Amino acid sequence: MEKPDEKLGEGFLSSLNDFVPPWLDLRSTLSTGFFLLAGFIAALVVGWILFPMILYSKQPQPINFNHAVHIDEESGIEGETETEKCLYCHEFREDGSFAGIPKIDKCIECHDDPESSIGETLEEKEFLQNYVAEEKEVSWFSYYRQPDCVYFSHIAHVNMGKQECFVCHGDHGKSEKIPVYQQNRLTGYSINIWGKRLSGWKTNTWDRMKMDDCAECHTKTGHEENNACFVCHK
Amino acid sequence: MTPFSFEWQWNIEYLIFFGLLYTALSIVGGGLTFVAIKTCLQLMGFMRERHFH
Amino acid sequence: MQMKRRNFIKFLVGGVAGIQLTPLPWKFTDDVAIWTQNWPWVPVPPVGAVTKEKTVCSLCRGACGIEVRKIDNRAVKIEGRSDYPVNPGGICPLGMGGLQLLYNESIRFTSPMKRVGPRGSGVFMDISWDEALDILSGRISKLRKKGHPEALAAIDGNPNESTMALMVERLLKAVGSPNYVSMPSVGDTCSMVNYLQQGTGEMMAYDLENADCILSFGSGLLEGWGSPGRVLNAWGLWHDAHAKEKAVIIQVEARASNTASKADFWITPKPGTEAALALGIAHVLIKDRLCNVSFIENYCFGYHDWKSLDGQEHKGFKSMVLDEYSPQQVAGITGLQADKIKSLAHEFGKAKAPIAICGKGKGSLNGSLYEFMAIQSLNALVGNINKPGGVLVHEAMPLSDLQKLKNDQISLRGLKKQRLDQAGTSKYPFTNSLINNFLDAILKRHQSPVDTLLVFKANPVFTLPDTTACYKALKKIPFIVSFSPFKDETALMADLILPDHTYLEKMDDLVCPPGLQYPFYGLTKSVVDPVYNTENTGDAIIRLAKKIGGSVAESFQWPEYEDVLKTRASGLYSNGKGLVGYDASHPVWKMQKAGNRAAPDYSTFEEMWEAIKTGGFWFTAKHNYQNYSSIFKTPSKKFEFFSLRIKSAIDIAAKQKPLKKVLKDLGVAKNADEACMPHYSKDESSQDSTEYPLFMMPYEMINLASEWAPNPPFSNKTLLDNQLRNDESFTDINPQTAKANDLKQGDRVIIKSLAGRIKVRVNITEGAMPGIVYLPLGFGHTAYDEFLKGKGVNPNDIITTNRDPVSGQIVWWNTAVKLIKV
Amino acid sequence: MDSPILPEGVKRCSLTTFLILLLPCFALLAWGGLSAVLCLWKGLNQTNMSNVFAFALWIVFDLAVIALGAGAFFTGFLTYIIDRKELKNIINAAVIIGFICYSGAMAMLGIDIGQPIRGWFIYWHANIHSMLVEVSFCIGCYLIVLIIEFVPIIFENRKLNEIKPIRLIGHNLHEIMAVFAATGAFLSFFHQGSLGGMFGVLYGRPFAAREGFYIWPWTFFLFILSAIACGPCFTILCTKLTEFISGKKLVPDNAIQTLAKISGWLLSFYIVLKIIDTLGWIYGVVPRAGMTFMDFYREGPYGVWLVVCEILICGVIPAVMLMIPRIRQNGTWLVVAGILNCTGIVINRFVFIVVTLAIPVMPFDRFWSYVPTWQEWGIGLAVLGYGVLVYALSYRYLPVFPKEKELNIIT
Amino acid sequence: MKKDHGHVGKKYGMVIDLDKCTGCGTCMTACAAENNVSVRKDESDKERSITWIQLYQISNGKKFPDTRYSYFPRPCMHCDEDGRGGHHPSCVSVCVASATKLDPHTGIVSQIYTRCIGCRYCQAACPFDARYFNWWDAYFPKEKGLERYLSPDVSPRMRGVIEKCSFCHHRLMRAKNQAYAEGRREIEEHEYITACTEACPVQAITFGDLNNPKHKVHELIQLPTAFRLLERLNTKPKVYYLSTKDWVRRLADNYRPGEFKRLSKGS
Repeated sequence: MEKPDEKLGEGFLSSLNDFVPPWLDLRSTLSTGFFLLAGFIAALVVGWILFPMILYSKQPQPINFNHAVHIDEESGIEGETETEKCLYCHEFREDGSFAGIPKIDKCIECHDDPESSIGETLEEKEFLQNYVAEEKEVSWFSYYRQPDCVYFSHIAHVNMGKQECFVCHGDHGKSEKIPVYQQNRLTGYSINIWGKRLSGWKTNTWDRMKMDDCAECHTKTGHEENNACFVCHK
Repeated sequence: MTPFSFEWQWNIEYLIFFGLLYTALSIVGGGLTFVAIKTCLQLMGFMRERHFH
Repeated sequence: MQMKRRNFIKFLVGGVAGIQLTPLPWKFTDDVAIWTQNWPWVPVPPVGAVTKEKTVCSLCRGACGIEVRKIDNRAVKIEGRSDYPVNPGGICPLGMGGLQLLYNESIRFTSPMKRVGPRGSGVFMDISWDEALDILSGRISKLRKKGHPEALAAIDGNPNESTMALMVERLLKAVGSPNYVSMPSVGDTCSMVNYLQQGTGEMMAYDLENADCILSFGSGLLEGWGSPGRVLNAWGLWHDAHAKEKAVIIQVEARASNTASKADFWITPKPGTEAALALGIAHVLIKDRLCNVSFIENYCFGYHDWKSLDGQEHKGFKSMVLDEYSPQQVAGITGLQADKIKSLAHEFGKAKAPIAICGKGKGSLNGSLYEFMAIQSLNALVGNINKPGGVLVHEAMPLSDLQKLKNDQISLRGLKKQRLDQAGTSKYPFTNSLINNFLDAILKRHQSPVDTLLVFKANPVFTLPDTTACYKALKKIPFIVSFSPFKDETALMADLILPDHTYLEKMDDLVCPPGLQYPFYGLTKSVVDPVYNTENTGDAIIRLAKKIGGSVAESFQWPEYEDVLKTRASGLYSNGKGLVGYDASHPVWKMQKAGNRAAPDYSTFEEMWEAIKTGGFWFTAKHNYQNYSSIFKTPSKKFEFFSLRIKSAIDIAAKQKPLKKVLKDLGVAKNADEACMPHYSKDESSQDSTEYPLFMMPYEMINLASEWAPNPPFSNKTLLDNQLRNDESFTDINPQTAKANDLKQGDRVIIKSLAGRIKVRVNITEGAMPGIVYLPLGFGHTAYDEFLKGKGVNPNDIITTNRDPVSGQIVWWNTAVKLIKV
Repeated sequence: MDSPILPEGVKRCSLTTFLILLLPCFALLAWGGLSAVLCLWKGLNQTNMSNVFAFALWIVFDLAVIALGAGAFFTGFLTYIIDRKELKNIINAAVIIGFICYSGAMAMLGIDIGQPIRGWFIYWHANIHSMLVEVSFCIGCYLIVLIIEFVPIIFENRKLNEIKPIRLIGHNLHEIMAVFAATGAFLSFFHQGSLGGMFGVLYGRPFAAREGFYIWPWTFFLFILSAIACGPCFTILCTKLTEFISGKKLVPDNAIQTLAKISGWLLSFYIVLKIIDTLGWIYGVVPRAGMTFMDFYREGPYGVWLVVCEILICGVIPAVMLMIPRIRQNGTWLVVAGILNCTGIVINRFVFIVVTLAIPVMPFDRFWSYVPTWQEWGIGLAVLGYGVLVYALSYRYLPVFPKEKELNIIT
Repeated sequence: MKKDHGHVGKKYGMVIDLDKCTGCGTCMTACAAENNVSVRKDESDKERSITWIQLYQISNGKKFPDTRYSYFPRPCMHCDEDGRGGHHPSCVSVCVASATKLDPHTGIVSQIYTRCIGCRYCQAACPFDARYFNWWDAYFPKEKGLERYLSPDVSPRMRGVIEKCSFCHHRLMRAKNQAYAEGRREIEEHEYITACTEACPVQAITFGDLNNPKHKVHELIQLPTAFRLLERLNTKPKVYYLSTKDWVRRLADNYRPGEFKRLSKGS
């Protein structure tokens, strides 16, 4: 009980006592305050720093993909608009469904010769060697895959709704390095869907892709009828 | 549900229902806060505690 | 101490307050909720590109067109297809559930296997295809070396007309065994009737869609008879609210089946007396002049009494019917009212295009020869043969023959041995194979005359009446090889498994679906890559033959099975009338009636073959109506009420033994003249009425697979809980029967016959005829997985097999039984 | 052994005896705990509920328990709002019983729903048209209120009361208890009514359905009435049972008599309305649905005896008994009347739930039967065990009955 | 019915011709296959097995040989708002978590499995027993590999939630996607039909927009033989039945003595 520094503190306290009204029990108030605050701060650390670290697993993509190079004005995919360029690889099938991350066949359309690379990066050579040459699919992690219960029609948004890709995907299409894939251990959601900003504040449309965000946009753009449950749920 | 939820509708039914709910919750919450503050003040000696018995 | 605890509590209070201001509690609450929405053990079907593959369903012989929806290489749904002639869009519930047979690993063989456990235990060991074929070819070669090639036998469930059946038969012949036994089917009886009465051994071709009166003798039009997709579609046409003239459907059946319930008239003769009813109707048709006199007089034989070349007087159909089958007499036999028979005959006789159709239930099991003849005679009486809306007569499918067999000395000697089943002898002069005789022959001898049995697309241990006998016989056979892709009861008894692909993984042909009114050739294809290490049995046979070597290998010179199919199909091309494309707005039955003039939609054989491979079908809608002077190939060149072929068979046999003995061997109870005509005679088994006062009728349901293919689990959803409850199936009995046996709804009861006993529960229903005990076919599997195994009982277990006269086929529709309350 | 924490000046049995007496409760809780684990781990297939009997034993328990727990809010209402001073002697018991009933019901609901982890969706994604949402909100809030009402009683424990902050919180809470009691009364009022509405609005189920006026305010008030008619009786029964077991007089007669009298009048009022309601239903809703009264009482175990039992034997008779002072002043008759009263309301809740679902509406549908599994009984009875345990602990360690000392002077 | 940009909203509905229906069960199988409905070992436990469309066998109750059976295929009725009292469908108004809703633009009653908390109040509310609770987790054991036929169009359900017929809503979305790919906003009548409609081998089921006079269903529901189940409960089903048989029609609702009006003179 009797620790030296506490004694020291006691001396300090007693000197302080001169300045406070006599009915205020300074010692017990301060000690109570100290422990309350300690608990409070510890909780903040746990909640804001430790918890997210534990919650998300990190998986690097099997190989880097440079989006910027592929849509480069000079050397990249040709196209009048950005959307058109995106759609070159992330295409629509005939039935209107969205192909998502392209299969290796799509890559081979351009990178047809495993021996000769188009660019000069080491990554491309590696890609040609490991995947193109063997016609092996790259096991990409998808940052934007919605859970199984969600039906999302890209064509309705891109072709009919004239939405730009960045509205939901941000500047992913201009990135030179694809980020590490972070997955929520509990839900299996990618951090890009919900988790980038734990505070819940959202500054960009692509910060979060939960149901409320979809609905918010539908409402804003006058498509409230698309907030009917079955439009997005299956 | 709060008025910030997209499912919220600004109509009379919602206002009555959630109005009553939040009123009840605020009364309860208010009562608890009152007791908490009062207790704190009493503990710190700002207020005299009344004695029962 | 006190202080510490209090401080800790303060710390906790601060922590609890603080944690509220972090995302932890809120996100955690949300995330665990999301976790429940994405439970890792709930499957997530992978997304992918949607494609659709067209093929033909071959779960039964119906050959309905199907379209398989795929996600990448995964089949996810089977749908009917509308660009297909047989079934415009609809299929049956079993076909709909086909993917559960493709993807259910617990009911499939995933690789060739050899038995390691005791027989029937289902314990096998994976082996390679080469090893498996080596084992079998070694065994066959050994038999041949020993000079007993006939000890190789095959039970084949492939339809007689199919290329696979030819392949199997060819293999046996090449090896040198006559013992090729096919599973009985209604086709056997139909083609026998057509052979005897019309001279061609073709299938019945009913122009149902154009008919306006259907008199069905127990045919389960709604229970899966014929091509289910086609017949059900016809049913829809008949009942279309917009149709100008609705067809009248008359169902003759002793049970309120769906067909009977939905028919316009439901007639309930005692089971087994249908022939008498048909002849009773014939009596009224003749007497009330409702016959087509010109057809009868010009194109029929044996209607009137006649005199043979040897001067002997013979009774004709007319006088036999008039003498013995008056409505009153028939009423006595069938238990119907005479007036009802009369009005029924008038309904039939006055229709413009009436058809009397035969084939009980799904029509997968054989029928009774004389009954079918009597029914076909009705069609002849009203002259509705080879006319639109009638029974059409076709030439054989224009498929090419395979190259001639090469036989060495061993095989020639083997082929000279008598068939074990005595088919084709004077006892069964018109029958191709008799599986029950075959099994009897094995049972009777001390040592099995069959050394190696090959089983193709058949599950006799389950589907044959009197399963116990079958099981015993199979147990005696030293070596059984199953080519089944499924772990069926028979396959579990096998020593070697050479698993076939399932129908969605293989190419095979389907020829002439039962009842269809136009020549049709269907081709299945591999819509998904084979899921397991299986092989098309056609290819396996070719490889096997090559391994056996010698003349056997020479008989199978094709590189692969598709070449065999192509060889056969080349005849379709040279026939020059067929179409491989189809426009749903011109159904074949309309095209045919309108006198189709369309030229073939291909110009070379290769083009035709490719079109068949993608589309899955070839058909011809050109038909030569009437043309009576040349279609009948009987000795009299006419439709024969009195079959001269039976007569000559009797005459020939009578040269060696007394006529009485001949008739007795044939199983005919009447005199020699009547033996040549359709007639009714009381069944032998119906005599033991004190010990076994009731009759058991097995029946078939459209939503319960009762043939070789197992039941897809989806169908279990469609079964009512008074058909199956937990693991118990029900017997339908009339309240009267229930009362007489002191039974209440749901009671458990033992049904006992001479062949065995089974335990079921009782469903009391007015849909059952008093005195009859009904049991559905398709329950009571002892193989497969929990969706099928041990559910209900198999009526085949207690069927006492009698023999149908002349054909020698099994009589499965009236087993004398008794009920014992449990 | 635990004497320092027992209330002052009262006699309690030894801790060992106490624990032995509570053994059945622990057994029930263990049984219930096992059942709960099974139901949560494996799912509701552990029960015999089905697509036909979507609501079953647990909901019957829930509704019954909530009706019986109505004593808390109603006594609170009488004590704090109407200011019936004599009821202060029984209010603690009423609050504890209420707390037990509501928390038990909530716990049972937590297991009853298929996705307990998503239970908060009711609050977050509420469909305000659903009566069950109203019920959940009110029960949820009211449970908070009950906890607030219960806490000062706990804080009155001798040992706890020595700690200053706790004592202060307890006192301060007590001081503004009227506010909470009023809120509680308001909330309970709504959910008791909504519970009736919950079934009245099932217009696809003619057995339960009421229309227009007959849902609001009729059924609504009918349910409130029935709850406040039996709640006080249940409180009386519980105190009587405590008195019987402890062999002491705990509550002055005037408190009991006030409650019994009010209960009697409310019950008689309720029963009159219920009879009118039944007649209105027989001649209104039922024929409109194309059915007859007897269609609902023909099948299986559901005969007309249910109606007779609910309205006559367990309605009219206890109502009359409780209204006549001479009868209700007799301890035995009071208990009999109380039991009948509570039974009647429980039957009413049972009928509203099980018969509603058991009677097929489609003419070609058939009757199904339902027998609960041991898991269902386990959880239902665990609430009983939990209740007895909490009540016994409270009685032992807390000054539940303020007059106990006065009425039982230890000599 | 809601006006949407000046034109009447869609109201998808179904007409089932009971005289044509043969009780074959293909609709049930097709539905289960289309919608990833789990099949359990014991499907004879009808109280707990899941059948979004269910065949009810009915009988005219007469003695042999006058007995007749017929069938009522019963999908979800997709009840509508009541014009009179403004009811929502009986299940929708009771759902606590807004997991089931009536879409005014299609008339389809949705069921969101991930929202459902499994309270089963909607089951209690539905007089047609069209709602099914997942008493077990979906049964697709790994060793069987049956999950390989699952369609990605419909999300498999977890245990503890309600599921029901959705009028194959995903087929509507599929048709819309196809239309969008072809640059159309509207879809044709034949482009969106349910799996059961498509599968019915006797064409007893017709599906379409009840509000659209060009659709066949619109014409069929005007027929004198058209009726609905339990019409007097006023749940406004969007599933209609056709039958000329009085005994069948009589079983569609609870009639009091003398109340039923015969359509034909015969039985």
